[in-house]
Amino acid sequence: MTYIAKPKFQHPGLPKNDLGYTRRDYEGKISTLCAGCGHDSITASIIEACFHLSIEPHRVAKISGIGCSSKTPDYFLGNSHGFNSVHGRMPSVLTGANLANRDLIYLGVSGDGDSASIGFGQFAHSIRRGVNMTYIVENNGVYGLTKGQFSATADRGSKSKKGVTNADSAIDLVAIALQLGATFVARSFSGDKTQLVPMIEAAIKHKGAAFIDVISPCIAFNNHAGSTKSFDYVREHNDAVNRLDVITGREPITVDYAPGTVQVVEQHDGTRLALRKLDADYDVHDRLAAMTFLQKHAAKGQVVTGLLYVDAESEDLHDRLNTVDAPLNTLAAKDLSPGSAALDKINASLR
Amino acid sequence: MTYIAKPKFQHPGLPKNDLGYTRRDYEGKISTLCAGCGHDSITASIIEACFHLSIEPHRVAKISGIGCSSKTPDYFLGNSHGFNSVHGRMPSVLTGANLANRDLIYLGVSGDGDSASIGFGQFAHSIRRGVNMTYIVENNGVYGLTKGQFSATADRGSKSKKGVTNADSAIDLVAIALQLGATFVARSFSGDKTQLVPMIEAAIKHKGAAFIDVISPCIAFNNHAGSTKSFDYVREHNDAVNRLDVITGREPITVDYAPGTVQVVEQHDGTRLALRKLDADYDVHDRLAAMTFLQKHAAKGQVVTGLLYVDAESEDLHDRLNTVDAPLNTLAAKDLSPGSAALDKINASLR
Amino acid sequence: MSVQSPISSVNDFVIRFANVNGSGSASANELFARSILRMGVPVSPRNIFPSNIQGLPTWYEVRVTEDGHLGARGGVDMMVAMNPQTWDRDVASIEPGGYLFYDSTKPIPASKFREDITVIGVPLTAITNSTYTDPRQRQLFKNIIYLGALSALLEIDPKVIEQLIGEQYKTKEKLLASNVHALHLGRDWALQNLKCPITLTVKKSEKVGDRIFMEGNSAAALGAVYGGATVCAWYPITPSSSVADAFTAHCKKLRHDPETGKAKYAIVQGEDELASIGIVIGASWNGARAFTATSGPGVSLMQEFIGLSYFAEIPAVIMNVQRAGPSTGMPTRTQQCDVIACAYASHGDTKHVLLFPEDPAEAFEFAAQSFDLAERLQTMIFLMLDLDIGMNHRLCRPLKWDESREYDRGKVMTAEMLDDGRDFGRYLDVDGDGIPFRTYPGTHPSKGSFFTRGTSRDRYARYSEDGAVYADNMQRLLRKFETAQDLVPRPLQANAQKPTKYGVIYYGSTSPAMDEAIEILEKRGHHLDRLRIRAFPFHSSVASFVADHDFVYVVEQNRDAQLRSLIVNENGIDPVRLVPILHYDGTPITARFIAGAIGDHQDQLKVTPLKKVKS
Amino acid sequence: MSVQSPISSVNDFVIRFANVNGSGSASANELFARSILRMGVPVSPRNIFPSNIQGLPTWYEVRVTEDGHLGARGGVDMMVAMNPQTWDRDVASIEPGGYLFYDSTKPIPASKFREDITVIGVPLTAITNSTYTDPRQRQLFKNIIYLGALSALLEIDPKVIEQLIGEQYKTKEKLLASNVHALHLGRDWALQNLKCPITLTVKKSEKVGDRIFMEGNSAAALGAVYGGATVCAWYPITPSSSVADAFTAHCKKLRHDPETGKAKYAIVQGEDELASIGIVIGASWNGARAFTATSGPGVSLMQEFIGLSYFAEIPAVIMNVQRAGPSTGMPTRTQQCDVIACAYASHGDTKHVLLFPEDPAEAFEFAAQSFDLAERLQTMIFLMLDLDIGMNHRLCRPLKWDESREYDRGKVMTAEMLDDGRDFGRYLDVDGDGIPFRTYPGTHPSKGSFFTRGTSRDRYARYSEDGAVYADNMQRLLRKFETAQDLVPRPLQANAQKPTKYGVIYYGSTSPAMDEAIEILEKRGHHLDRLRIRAFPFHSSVASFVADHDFVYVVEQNRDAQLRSLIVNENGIDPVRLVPILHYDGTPITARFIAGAIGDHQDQLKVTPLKKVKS
Ligand SMILES: Cc1ncc(C[n+]2csc(CCOP(=O)(O)OP(=O)(O)O)c2C)c(N)n1
Ligand SMILES: Cc1ncc(C[n+]2csc(CCOP(=O)(O)OP(=O)(O)O)c2C)c(N)n1
Ligand code: SF4
Ligand code: SF4
Ligand SMILES: [Mg+2]
Ligand SMILES: [Mg+2]
Repeated sequence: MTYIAKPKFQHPGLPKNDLGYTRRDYEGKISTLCAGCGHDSITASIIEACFHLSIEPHRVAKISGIGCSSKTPDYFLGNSHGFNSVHGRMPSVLTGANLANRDLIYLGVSGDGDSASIGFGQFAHSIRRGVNMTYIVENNGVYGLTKGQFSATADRGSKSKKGVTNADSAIDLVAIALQLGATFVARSFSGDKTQLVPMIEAAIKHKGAAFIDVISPCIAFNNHAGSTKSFDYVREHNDAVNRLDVITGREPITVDYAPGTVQVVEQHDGTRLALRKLDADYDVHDRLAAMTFLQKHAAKGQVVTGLLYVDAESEDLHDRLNTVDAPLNTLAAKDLSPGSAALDKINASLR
Repeated sequence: MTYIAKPKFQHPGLPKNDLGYTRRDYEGKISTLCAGCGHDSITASIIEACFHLSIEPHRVAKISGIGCSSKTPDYFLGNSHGFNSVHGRMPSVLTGANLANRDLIYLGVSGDGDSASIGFGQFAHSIRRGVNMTYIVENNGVYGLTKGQFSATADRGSKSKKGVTNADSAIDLVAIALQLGATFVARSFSGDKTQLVPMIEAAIKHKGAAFIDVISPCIAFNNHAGSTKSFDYVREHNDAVNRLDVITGREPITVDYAPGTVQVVEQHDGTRLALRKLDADYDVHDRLAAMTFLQKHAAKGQVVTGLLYVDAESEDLHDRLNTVDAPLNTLAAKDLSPGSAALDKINASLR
Repeated sequence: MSVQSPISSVNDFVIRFANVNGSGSASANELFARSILRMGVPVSPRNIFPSNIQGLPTWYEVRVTEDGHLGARGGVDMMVAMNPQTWDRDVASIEPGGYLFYDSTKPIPASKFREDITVIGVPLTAITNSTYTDPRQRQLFKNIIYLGALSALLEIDPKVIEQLIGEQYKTKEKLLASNVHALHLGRDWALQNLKCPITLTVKKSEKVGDRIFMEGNSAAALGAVYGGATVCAWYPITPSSSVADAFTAHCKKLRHDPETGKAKYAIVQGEDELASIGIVIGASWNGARAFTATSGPGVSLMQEFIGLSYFAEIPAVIMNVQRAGPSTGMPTRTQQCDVIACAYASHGDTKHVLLFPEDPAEAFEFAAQSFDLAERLQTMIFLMLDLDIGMNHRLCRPLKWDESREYDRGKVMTAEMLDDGRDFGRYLDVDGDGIPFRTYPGTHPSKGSFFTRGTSRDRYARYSEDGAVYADNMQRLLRKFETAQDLVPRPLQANAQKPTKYGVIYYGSTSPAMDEAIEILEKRGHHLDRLRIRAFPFHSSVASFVADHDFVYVVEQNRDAQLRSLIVNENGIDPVRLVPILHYDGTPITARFIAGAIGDHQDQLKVTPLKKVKS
Repeated sequence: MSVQSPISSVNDFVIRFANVNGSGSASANELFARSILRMGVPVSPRNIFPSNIQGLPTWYEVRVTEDGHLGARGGVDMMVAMNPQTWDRDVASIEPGGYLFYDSTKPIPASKFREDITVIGVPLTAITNSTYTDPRQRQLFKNIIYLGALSALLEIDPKVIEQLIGEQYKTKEKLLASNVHALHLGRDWALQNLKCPITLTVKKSEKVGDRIFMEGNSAAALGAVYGGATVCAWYPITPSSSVADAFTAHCKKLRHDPETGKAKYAIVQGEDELASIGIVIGASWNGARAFTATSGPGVSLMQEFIGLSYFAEIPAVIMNVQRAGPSTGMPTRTQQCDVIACAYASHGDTKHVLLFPEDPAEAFEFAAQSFDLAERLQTMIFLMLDLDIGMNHRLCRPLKWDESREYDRGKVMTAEMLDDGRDFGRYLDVDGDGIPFRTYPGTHPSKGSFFTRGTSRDRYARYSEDGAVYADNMQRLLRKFETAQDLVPRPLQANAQKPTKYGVIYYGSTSPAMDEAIEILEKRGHHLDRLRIRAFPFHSSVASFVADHDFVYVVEQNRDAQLRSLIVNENGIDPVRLVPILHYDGTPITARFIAGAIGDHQDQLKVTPLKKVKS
């Protein structure tokens, strides 16, 4: 963190995206997180992904809970509305926001304490409901903002900075998301922008509940030996199943892939996900296999990353509720009030 | 339910268990549930299991949340203390009770609304912590007490009595319990006492978090065609992986089992679980295989029952916390107050 | 029969049905009430049901009241004792000179009756079983048979009942016929075997007028439909679940796009109350009108979010259908016991707006208005219903809707306004009323966005931990609350026939009992001016009303005189001037209770010097 | 230098360190405070820190106060300005005639200083960098270097500092030496280059006496250890987390069985506040002494369980370390703003016991006592701490423990008593004090068991939805609450030197500022009797105190005059007699503020007729 105000001036030569925006247009306030915090890298990846997708910056709603991670929406997309709500309740707030206006893009940012401890119920139920959102957990295995207590994603047997060993079983949010019917499930590492950026893009383009668990080391409280969420540990144990390219335009896939190494997934809006397989047997459409794969590798201490599961035919909560196309928040009295004649009928039926 | 008071008189010829108690000594108040409610059968199985295990009836603490299911602890073990606490919070109340006195047996009774909806977080975290308890969910897929709304265990696509189709993904508590590190995981059916009774016995004898999901049809609101929690549906789709015999004494296993068909598990206190395999390949010690098996069968619409996983080497929260052997609630001032000399030292260190 | 002469009354008595729940009696009993209504005679029915599903005692009480006294009266003039479990209690509760109606199929020992009542036995089981064989049919038709018998005894027009049955089974010819048959089975038996009518009778009248008969929960839900609520998130809890049920039903009928069939609303059953209120807050933040319905335990769970609504200034509506507390309390009993819990909900310095409808008509109006208020004030609005008006049918004036009414969406800055160069500070008090402007997410590419948080920020929603900035904001919130005083429904005053030094304040479902109590008190020579409070914060007329009287009684259905505390606390009134009249056993308050308590106090006043009166 | 003559004072000034958090300044600053203390001069330090981990402004303020005024004073006599981010603000906050101490390595334009203060530049970075190369070392030792310089300027005995460093690094020889070295680097530079001492100096004194220097949270945790708490369940939240941290640390030292090494306690970090309080309630129900520590948002989330504790009569202790609300509020700022939220916590009619310790010593005592009270009264006890006393070191009397003290486990029926044929009704008021007997689970094979519920039940804990039974129980709970009045710590009264018609009520961390304000007011000619409230429900002496005075000021650190509301509401006092004095910007209240507000009001009183005074 630095206290020098960011200059407003934009270099005219900065690269622009399809809508004519530069990366700067996707930035937010200056981060107040610790220098080197993994969360700041995720912020950078979100900015990159939105820039690359040519999203209108103000058409995103950024919603978070409470924690260092949940502060980050203030640090990207400065022209979007953000909501730093209450601890563990981002999913419900996001669900409501989504119901009010189906036309915005919903980005839910949370921490592992926020989503796996206090918010485990809301995490689970928002996913079950198929809320159309990109749900990112910035997972550092600790409560950063309250100074380093274990969260529920801390692995059993891992050690805190103070030397305490965690005795409780860890919650693997990816495994749970798969179990609960998420239609897009991925894991990445804050230190791996090449993997993370297209993953966020793909999630944004996904219709339904897209969940990304991003291991994001906490420099201040969980980056020591004995931690399984440190930069070193994750780098050493990272096992990526695939690499992703997101192709949004109509143009054919031009990148050359060796035959049999790529799985192409077309999502609702035509976006194609080109998945370069790193693990030859891995099929992103097989939920059960994904779960088994995860378990097996977790047992070996490996951190499986990549796009782990995607259902291209997914539907979202609006589909399930059969809501009108117009955002509910645009409907006026004439659309909503059934009028006095209808009321007279109701009165008559109540006599 | 009948309003005729239960006669106090006990027939002298009633069978007695090792402690000299009859089944009557394990009964409670008269049920006020609907005639035919699945929960009443579970009550009967609990009574049977406790009788059979020769548990001292008053050495059990019965803890529940709120719901029809959560009312049942009033209907068994009338000489035990019971606590019908608040909706969805049985697990935390039980955890606290267990910490206060490690010498009692803890029976947590909950509903699917209680544990999978409002209480999903507490369910998960009590299991992660390895609280020594028998956690029974009386799972009918609906909120009985509030008149038949879907709960989170209702299967996607199943129909309510009013004809509404459930659009949300179901939560399979057994799958989640496995995922979260429960050391004893089982499923049964309220209509199958032969399966359920020994399962409860085994769970009580288990050290650590023992979870039993009991499908328990709601006669009033979820026993129609289109429901996947009706008596008919469960009978038709029940796929039992094994049958259990619990052997508590020191005597050798006398029952004759065909070779290779039985897996014997010895728990901490010497209790042996003899598992007659119905599915030849099923190994109760393989958590990962259990999860895969479950998923596969669930995908086929089957309801897998039986003892699905057990870790005979399990430890409990007291082990993890290294608490003294004496129940904490028996410690007096002399055990707990460090005394004035120690305080003087502390004062000195603060100058 | 009895020495006591039987109570004799036309169109003014209380009849109570004692049943077992799950036995199908509810619809027969409701038919009974409706048939009297159709004869033009006001009735006020109340369901007294247990917190379980089947097999426990339940009662249905109908007050037949030509004079239109819709409050609970207390006492029973005729008991229809269908539940052996509660026989003794039920028989004991009959007023001297009252009637006991029972199933005489099995002989009941004489000791089980009373001398001072008239006993009417009808062999209901025998009649039923001789006609029906199917057990479920037997159970259901027995209820219709007693209804038939009662129609003969009380002179209820059978045509009216037949017509109601006809409306109910419009498309189910067969059911219609068999119900009518059962009705006459009972009716004919009574006409042939009993002295009909008895001294309690129903006579056609014109007193119902154009009034409608509706449950408050359904009315509130309809108010939400008319008021433009598009998002409803809820979690089942008695006695509020029927708000969401009704909202669903109303929306299904009234809120689908005729062309596409699509829904102009979204209803989500949350996984708990925290999720429900979170969804509501998220939706409201994003510019939709949203609400939840809950009861005490839900309000407790929502406290953190309620504080967020207050501080981050997010509009939201909670319909709190109050039941007896504290804790789980008595879920199927009524109280007004969450006044403090809602008014000062959440930790820290907070105050919230409460609306107190008296009946379904007002529940409808206030529900619709609550969304205007929530958006105008950008804060939480509590619609304070209770089980008594929420889950019982109550006669009330017909619902009205002004066709030209637009929603007041409050201060929302649009893209145009931003482009016009209007200064946007999310927490800037531009008009001196404490209410700032907000923008909806997605409004403008480069202006008007802000970061919402429940924590430290300045007038421009920028993060700040500065003490002065914080205090400034907290003071503005107080100003906003003052503004609310003049926006919420005003108290209604009704003066005694003679000038008086005494007043009474009351609110919500207490209304009909209060009106009736005033009549009783006037007969006893006690005159009181009345003020019905309809909202918190209190309009200045509340303080004036208190100032204008020596003593003011505050009638409430809770133990701790919660509204009285609010009046004292918010208006700086000497508590000694406010005499609490408290009813809190979970039954609806009665005119008898109020008149008794106030009357006794007034009588005492005459002998006790002012100073010594203990509040 | 300055035209203004420099402030001159021995042992009575305020020095403030402006730093960046995460820079390691905290321990150097604490060393500074401790060294003065070791010289026998009372100090009162306060940490003003942001709600983040690293890189934002943080301040450490030390009031050096021979007279023992431990409240915040307001104003700064010397600013140690180490944070360029806040330079302007920091410089502006210095009292005229005060000192500015800064790092003069880089030149700073003259416009950045003030004319009316004395500026002392020390090239800290230059000194540091010329000695150390490792960046972390540079960061840490710079702090020690300024400490050294200050010791020269203020005449702090370097031996004392060395000794403190020695105690800190007892086993770390090398660190010890290098710290001492850094200290002298700074000290020597100052002695050689500056005029030492300045006009603010520290002189050895005897005023500290045997007092100890402790944080309230740690003291409360130690109270829980002595009070016999065996189960602690908590969830991290500022400013309460250090209660659990301290309980853990104390228990590790004091509560392991010497033979087996096993723990005579169980501490669980819950997954949230609902779990924490659930664990506490479960443990207490089962006969252990249990507590949680939390802050506002946690209290909000616990509301439902708090109602259960009230109604099902489960003992429990919540230590609420208050921070600025509402909503997330300002987590690192102090207030007394949860008084209402705790006193009337949960829906329905509820009332809870609150204890208000003034300092760490009382936090220790009340914490220990809270478990006796919880078990005696079988209800929730709130220990109302706040950030100011919870997270700051405060000088206080040494902690005391009576060796013979036994725990009051309240009314617990044992197996023996049951066998003796004692009638056990869980909710039976056997002694007229409203407190029933309970049994622990597992007590007796056939007697004394009962089913606990938060809902309808009779005196024998049998299910009942009967109105009379319900009301009877609710009345007993009121009786129990009356009993509590005489069991909780009494208010302490201190009378003015002259008889006076005016009084002041205050509580908790306001104490030292109040005491000092009284002195100021007396100098101004205003005499006030003081009553320090230490608990709710209020002892009868509170009402008498108000009755004995024309006006009573109620000094609080919240916006809505929450304690005043409780006094009015529970004691039926005319609110006009209680004048609220409210401080709520998140900073600790000061004597200057109190004396100013009360003084102004008193001055006005002399001209304004009594009636017109608006509260
Ligand atoms: C109801 C409530 N309880 C506790 C807190 C205190 N709190 C703030 S952030 C936090 C933990 C955040 O951890 P995590 O979500 O992992 O985020 P991180 O800081 O690690 O990114 C807690 C417990 C709170 N704000 N609200
Ligand atoms: C906080 C809270 N919310 C809602 C309720 C209302 N409620 C009582 S029981 C119940 C659902 C019970 O469902 P389940 O646990 O499945 O039990 P079942 O009745 O089906 O056995 C609900 C929502 C409550 N008691 N408390
Ligand atoms: S404490 Fe940890 S999570 Fe928080 S900002 Fe610092 S490094 Fe990041
Ligand atoms: S409603 Fe359903 S769950 Fe409840 S008692 Fe009846 S059958 Fe059982
Ligand atoms: Mg974290
Ligand atoms: Mg259920």
